[in-house]
Amino acid sequence: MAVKNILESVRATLFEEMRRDPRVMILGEDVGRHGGVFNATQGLLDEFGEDRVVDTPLAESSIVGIAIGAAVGGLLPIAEIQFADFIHPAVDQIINEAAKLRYRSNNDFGCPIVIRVPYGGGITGGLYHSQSVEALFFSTPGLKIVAPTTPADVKGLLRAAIADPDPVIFLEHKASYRTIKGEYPEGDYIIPIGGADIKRAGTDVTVVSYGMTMHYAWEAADALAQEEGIEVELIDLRTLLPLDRETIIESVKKTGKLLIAHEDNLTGGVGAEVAATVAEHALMYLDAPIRRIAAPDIPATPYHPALERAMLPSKQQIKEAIRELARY
Amino acid sequence: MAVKNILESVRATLFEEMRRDPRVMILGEDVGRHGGVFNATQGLLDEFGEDRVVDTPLAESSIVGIAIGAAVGGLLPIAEIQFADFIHPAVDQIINEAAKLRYRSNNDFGCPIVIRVPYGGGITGGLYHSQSVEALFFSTPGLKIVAPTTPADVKGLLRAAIADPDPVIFLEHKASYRTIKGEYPEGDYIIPIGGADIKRAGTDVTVVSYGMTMHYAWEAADALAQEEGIEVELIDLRTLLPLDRETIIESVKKTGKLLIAHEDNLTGGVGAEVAATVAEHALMYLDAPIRRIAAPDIPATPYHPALERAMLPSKQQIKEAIRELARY
Amino acid sequence: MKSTRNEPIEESVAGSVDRHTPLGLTDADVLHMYRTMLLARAFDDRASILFTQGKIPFTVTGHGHEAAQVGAAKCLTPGRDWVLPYYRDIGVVLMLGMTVREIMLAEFGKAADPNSGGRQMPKHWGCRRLKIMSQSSPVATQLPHACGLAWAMRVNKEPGVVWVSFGDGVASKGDFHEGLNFAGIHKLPVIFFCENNYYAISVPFSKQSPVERVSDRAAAYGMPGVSVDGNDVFEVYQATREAVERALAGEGPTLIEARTYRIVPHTSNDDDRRYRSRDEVEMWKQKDPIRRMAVYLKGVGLLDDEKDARLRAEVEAEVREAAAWAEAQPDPDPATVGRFVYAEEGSDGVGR
Amino acid sequence: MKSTRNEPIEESVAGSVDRHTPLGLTDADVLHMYRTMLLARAFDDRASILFTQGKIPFTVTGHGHEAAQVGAAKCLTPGRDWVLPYYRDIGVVLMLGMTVREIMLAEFGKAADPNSGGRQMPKHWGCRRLKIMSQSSPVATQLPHACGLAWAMRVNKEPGVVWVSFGDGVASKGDFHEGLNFAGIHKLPVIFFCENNYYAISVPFSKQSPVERVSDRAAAYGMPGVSVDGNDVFEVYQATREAVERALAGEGPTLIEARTYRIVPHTSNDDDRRYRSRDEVEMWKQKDPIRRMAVYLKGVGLLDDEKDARLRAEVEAEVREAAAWAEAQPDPDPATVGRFVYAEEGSDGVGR
Ligand SMILES: Cc1ncc(C[n+]2csc(CCOP(=O)(O)OP(=O)(O)O)c2C)c(N)n1
Ligand SMILES: Cc1ncc(C[n+]2csc(CCOP(=O)(O)OP(=O)(O)O)c2C)c(N)n1
Ligand SMILES: [Mg+2]
Ligand SMILES: [Mg+2]
Repeated sequence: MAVKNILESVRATLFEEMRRDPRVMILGEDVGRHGGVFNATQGLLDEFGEDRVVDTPLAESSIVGIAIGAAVGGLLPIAEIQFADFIHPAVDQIINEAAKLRYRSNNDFGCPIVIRVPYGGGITGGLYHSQSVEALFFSTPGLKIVAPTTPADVKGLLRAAIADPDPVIFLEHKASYRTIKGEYPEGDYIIPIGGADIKRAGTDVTVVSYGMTMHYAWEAADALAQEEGIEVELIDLRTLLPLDRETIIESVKKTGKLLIAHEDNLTGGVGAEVAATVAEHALMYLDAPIRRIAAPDIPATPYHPALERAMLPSKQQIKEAIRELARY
Repeated sequence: MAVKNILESVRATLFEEMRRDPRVMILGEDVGRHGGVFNATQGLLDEFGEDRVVDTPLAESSIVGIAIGAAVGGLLPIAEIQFADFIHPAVDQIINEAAKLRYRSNNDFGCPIVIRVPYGGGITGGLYHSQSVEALFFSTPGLKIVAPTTPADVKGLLRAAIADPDPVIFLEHKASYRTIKGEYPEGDYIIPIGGADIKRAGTDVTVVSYGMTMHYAWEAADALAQEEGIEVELIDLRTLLPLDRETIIESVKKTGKLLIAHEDNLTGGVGAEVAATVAEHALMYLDAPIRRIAAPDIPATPYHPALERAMLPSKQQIKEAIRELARY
Repeated sequence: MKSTRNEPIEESVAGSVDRHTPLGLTDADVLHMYRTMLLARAFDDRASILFTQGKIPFTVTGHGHEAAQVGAAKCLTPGRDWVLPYYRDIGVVLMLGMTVREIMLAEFGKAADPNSGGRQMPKHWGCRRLKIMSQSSPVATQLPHACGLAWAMRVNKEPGVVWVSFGDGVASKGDFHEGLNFAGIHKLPVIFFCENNYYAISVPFSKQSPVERVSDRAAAYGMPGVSVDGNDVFEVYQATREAVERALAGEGPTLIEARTYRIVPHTSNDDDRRYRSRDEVEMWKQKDPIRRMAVYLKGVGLLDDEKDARLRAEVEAEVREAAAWAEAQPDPDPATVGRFVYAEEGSDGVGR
Repeated sequence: MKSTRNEPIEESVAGSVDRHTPLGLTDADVLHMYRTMLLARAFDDRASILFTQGKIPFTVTGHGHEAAQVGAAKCLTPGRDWVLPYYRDIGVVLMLGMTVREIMLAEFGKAADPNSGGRQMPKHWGCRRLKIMSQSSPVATQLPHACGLAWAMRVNKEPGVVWVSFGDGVASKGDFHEGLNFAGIHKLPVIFFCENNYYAISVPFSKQSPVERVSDRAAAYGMPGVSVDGNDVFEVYQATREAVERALAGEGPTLIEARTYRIVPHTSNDDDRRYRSRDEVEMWKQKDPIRRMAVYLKGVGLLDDEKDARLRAEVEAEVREAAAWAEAQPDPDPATVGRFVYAEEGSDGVGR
């Protein structure tokens, strides 16, 4: 198997899918001639031409709106929003249109679009090139939200997203693009949307995470196992919506301890729903209060690295929280 | 004291505030000559003129954007979004601009705007005239979200919102406009933003709610006290953001049982954060699993009354859940 | 193409000059168009009565827009063209082949309503069979959809045009700009059809637009803009046909403004006395497009009072029958409220 | 006002005709403008070096836009007018009175950066003292803000104009449309200043716009639109001054397009060889507005090589000194990361 980083996995999967199915198209800012500001679409224009790789004007609402129309017209559009921070002008098209099209038409129309969204901090991007936007869409039935963390998950879930008959927001953590490497499965590898992945089995503490934070949690868990014999069960949500409640509940029933860690800010984050789910369906199995680690409730990651570090959840924080839970 | 309904309270407060402070202005669709599609601004244009009561074009992003600029220019704008369902085009201006202006400028600029938003179902408004949008903004530090339920709370909190140096989303439940009546306090009555209100003290079960659902919970609680001697402590959140975590935690420490009820759909709703807060900070006081009653995870309230009823949380549901918790 | 305000009926349609034959319209065509206008009006009158009777919770109608709608829709080819009509466009969907019974089902929000199965307000059109894309309430969002549909048709080498309509209020919105801009850049076969009735609910056109005509905005998007008397079915037909021909010839989009008037309140919830004078409304009632069409047809000998009365009785009966029938149809089953949030297993998958 | 593409330098500024005096600009004015252009350029050159040295994580510069910026800003009155400059506009903020040291603090994201205290990327301007409204990264949002500021000035009977700038890419966005529309309807004293450098990152103007000039869009908003050679400081000055005069006279907004070129990559993260030819960039380097201004000043006898060298050495020294100074200033205190999400107790309350 080839080893690729996250970015290479995105790009390779796009190539494969566009070769496989002529209905797949890409649209967004700088996705064509430039190949995308992160290079995720490099080479696609040359191979697939201007009909299928569209450099749009700087106008996010229409990028998603055009994708919706093209999907109804029979194509399988993948819209790129250059940075998650710029998805807000498209919220109406995403929430009121894409997510409601099937429901409002009583299944007469569907909306098979994928919206690729580079997100997250840790790249000195400041307030507007670092945001986590999953909470913004997490309360939207009709949408699916996917946030893969490994190159294999990227391939499997991007293929599933493209094949999905409903709109999927595909979150790519920018800090992982070049730092996270792993095996890139060949061929028809696909991962169904909707299932969390147990990245590490364990009996002492359940840790639920996703995105870059999942990698920090993974490192923390491995270190704690080696250094202190604490066995963490690490659940990578991978799909945020629909949430795989069963896997979480089953794990907590086993461990009795729950830590949720994500980079998005605390209040109203995905972690709240995970905690609520357990407090409803596995409360009597809990041996300790649920813990959440998240960014503080500030508008976004500030620019200066000293401020950015103070804001983002760290491996160290996660390690300490796990340790406290294990000892509780 | 005069008795007013919710709508009359909104209107009367707007009159008082505009008389009191010449900086207060109103802008939005149909707010002037028409007086608003719900009549909330009727008469204002006549008294305060076109400088202060502005019929805008049909363009929500600019309604909020203009309000932001006017606020920086020294006015105190109240923007009306005609229905919550149409706030989505303004999400960029609200989340990326209004909510971040103070933080990004390191306190050099503030954004004292109020966004009045009629929301909620139960008025046969169908998918796009019934939405609850609080979850959409609930993960946005820098914003405040207020959702008063009684005419007195409306006055007190609308005055506080106008006086607030930061952007406030002021949610008015449409189904309450004419159905909920109560005393309208004269004079300088004001309620600080950020505090929940214990609408009913009790020892058996804590019920946390807001909006129309709070009224159903109130009726359910009164009925249960009378019929079955179950004493509910009913917390009306009133302010959703910042969330008054202390009041919730204190109450649960006393009752050991928690039900959260809201009309917004379950996943990612305000109720998730309330549940998570208790699971973190009062877990060991809980004598029963936390319960949530919310709309099912569907895109919004369908139009036909039979479907709408099937979707909205009811007094009966709340009553049963309280009873089950009390007996747990 | 005239771009002035509508003239009084007498001047513009009196006399007996045949205007339809030169446009390629047969006598049968214009009679069918007239009948469809009558049907739309009769339907909307009935809907208003059903609302007053408390039989339906809400309605929105196209009173006054019938010529604009029927004239434009006559240029479309059902099954070939994608159509994105807005909530006033009963005349459009009737021309495309949606039946009175079907529309009446939506009015009652019945389970069998083909538009939404009772999930959306009435007149929120959508019907795959007729290539009517499902419409929401938030306005202007459909303009970028029209561009996406046109892109797909181009890529898939499918013939046809995309026709999308909207009110004057919509010309203020960001999505209007973004949609027309994209269509202009790529010369997409889209016809942007604005039914300018001079009000967005209560806000008069002068408070929405710094320019006199919606069509004045077309130049900003490198496309032709035409304003027509929207109460004159032939002016609308001619402008739309030219736009369809341009689109089919690969010459790109057109913005058409049909200047008309809503002679009733905005919806069943509205009271228009708050924001406009009775004189103004009366003045426009004199220009009622249905009256104008009748005067024309009589002038050219295609209609007489007796035939007119028969037609009106016919459509009235059709509408009454449909209302009674629809009222008796099953309501949506509350148990279905959770269905089709996502595609269901075993449904026909992608694209549906 | 010419509206053609920029001419080669030789034709447009050679000779020794005095162009500034007739415009009411003194010799001191034009020398100050030239010095500010040099300062902006020197600053941006230094910022690029600091990035290459790894001393700052990112930079974005105004290389090539200096004439447009300085010519426009010369028409503004600091403290009276509200200004909403975009990330390339170092020339504008220098003219308004932001100091090189202050800007350098932002480049390093230092605690004392007056724009954001190191919270935003550099060049994201904001300074209440200078009436520069805080700017974000999402583009176009500032256009409605400009309208709101103008509304407040009108209501409060404060004299002055609102000047808001943006790139050609922004003309595609919904907020551009909504902002210009509102300003047009109410004849607000706003100057919309577009620095058209023919690219939105890599997307060429032809893929963003169906019309040749951004100013072609002004008519849709009932306002004058002018295109000027953005590399000619006097053309920009004249057009802006006229717009300011119109605005002050209550005649409403103007859309100005200054046609220029970014002679460097989009930002320090960009590689422009991916999307444009070296020939094209070279061609535009020949039209460098600073060279053109120098040629002009020499032509009219206000500058010679020696004085030019002295000025350049001066600004270079100023920029170097500021960089060294700023680098040594305190970083933001991590403990402050949670401050000013909301107004703090005891702060000066509403409006701040
Ligand atoms: C985005 C959005 N904002 C507000 C509304 C509420 N609303 C419904 S119709 C309407 C006026 C539309 O006017 P116009 O476009 O002129 O169409 P008309 O009804 O006059 O035919 C408004 C404001 C809406 N549907 N969508
Ligand atoms: C809403 C939004 N989408 C995308 C971006 C990313 N982005 C930053 S600058 C830019 C191009 C801007 O081009 P233009 O307006 O022409 O200004 P220029 O940089 O050429 O001066 C883009 C796409 C953004 N900042 N905001
Ligand atoms: Mg209208
Ligand atoms: Mg540009």
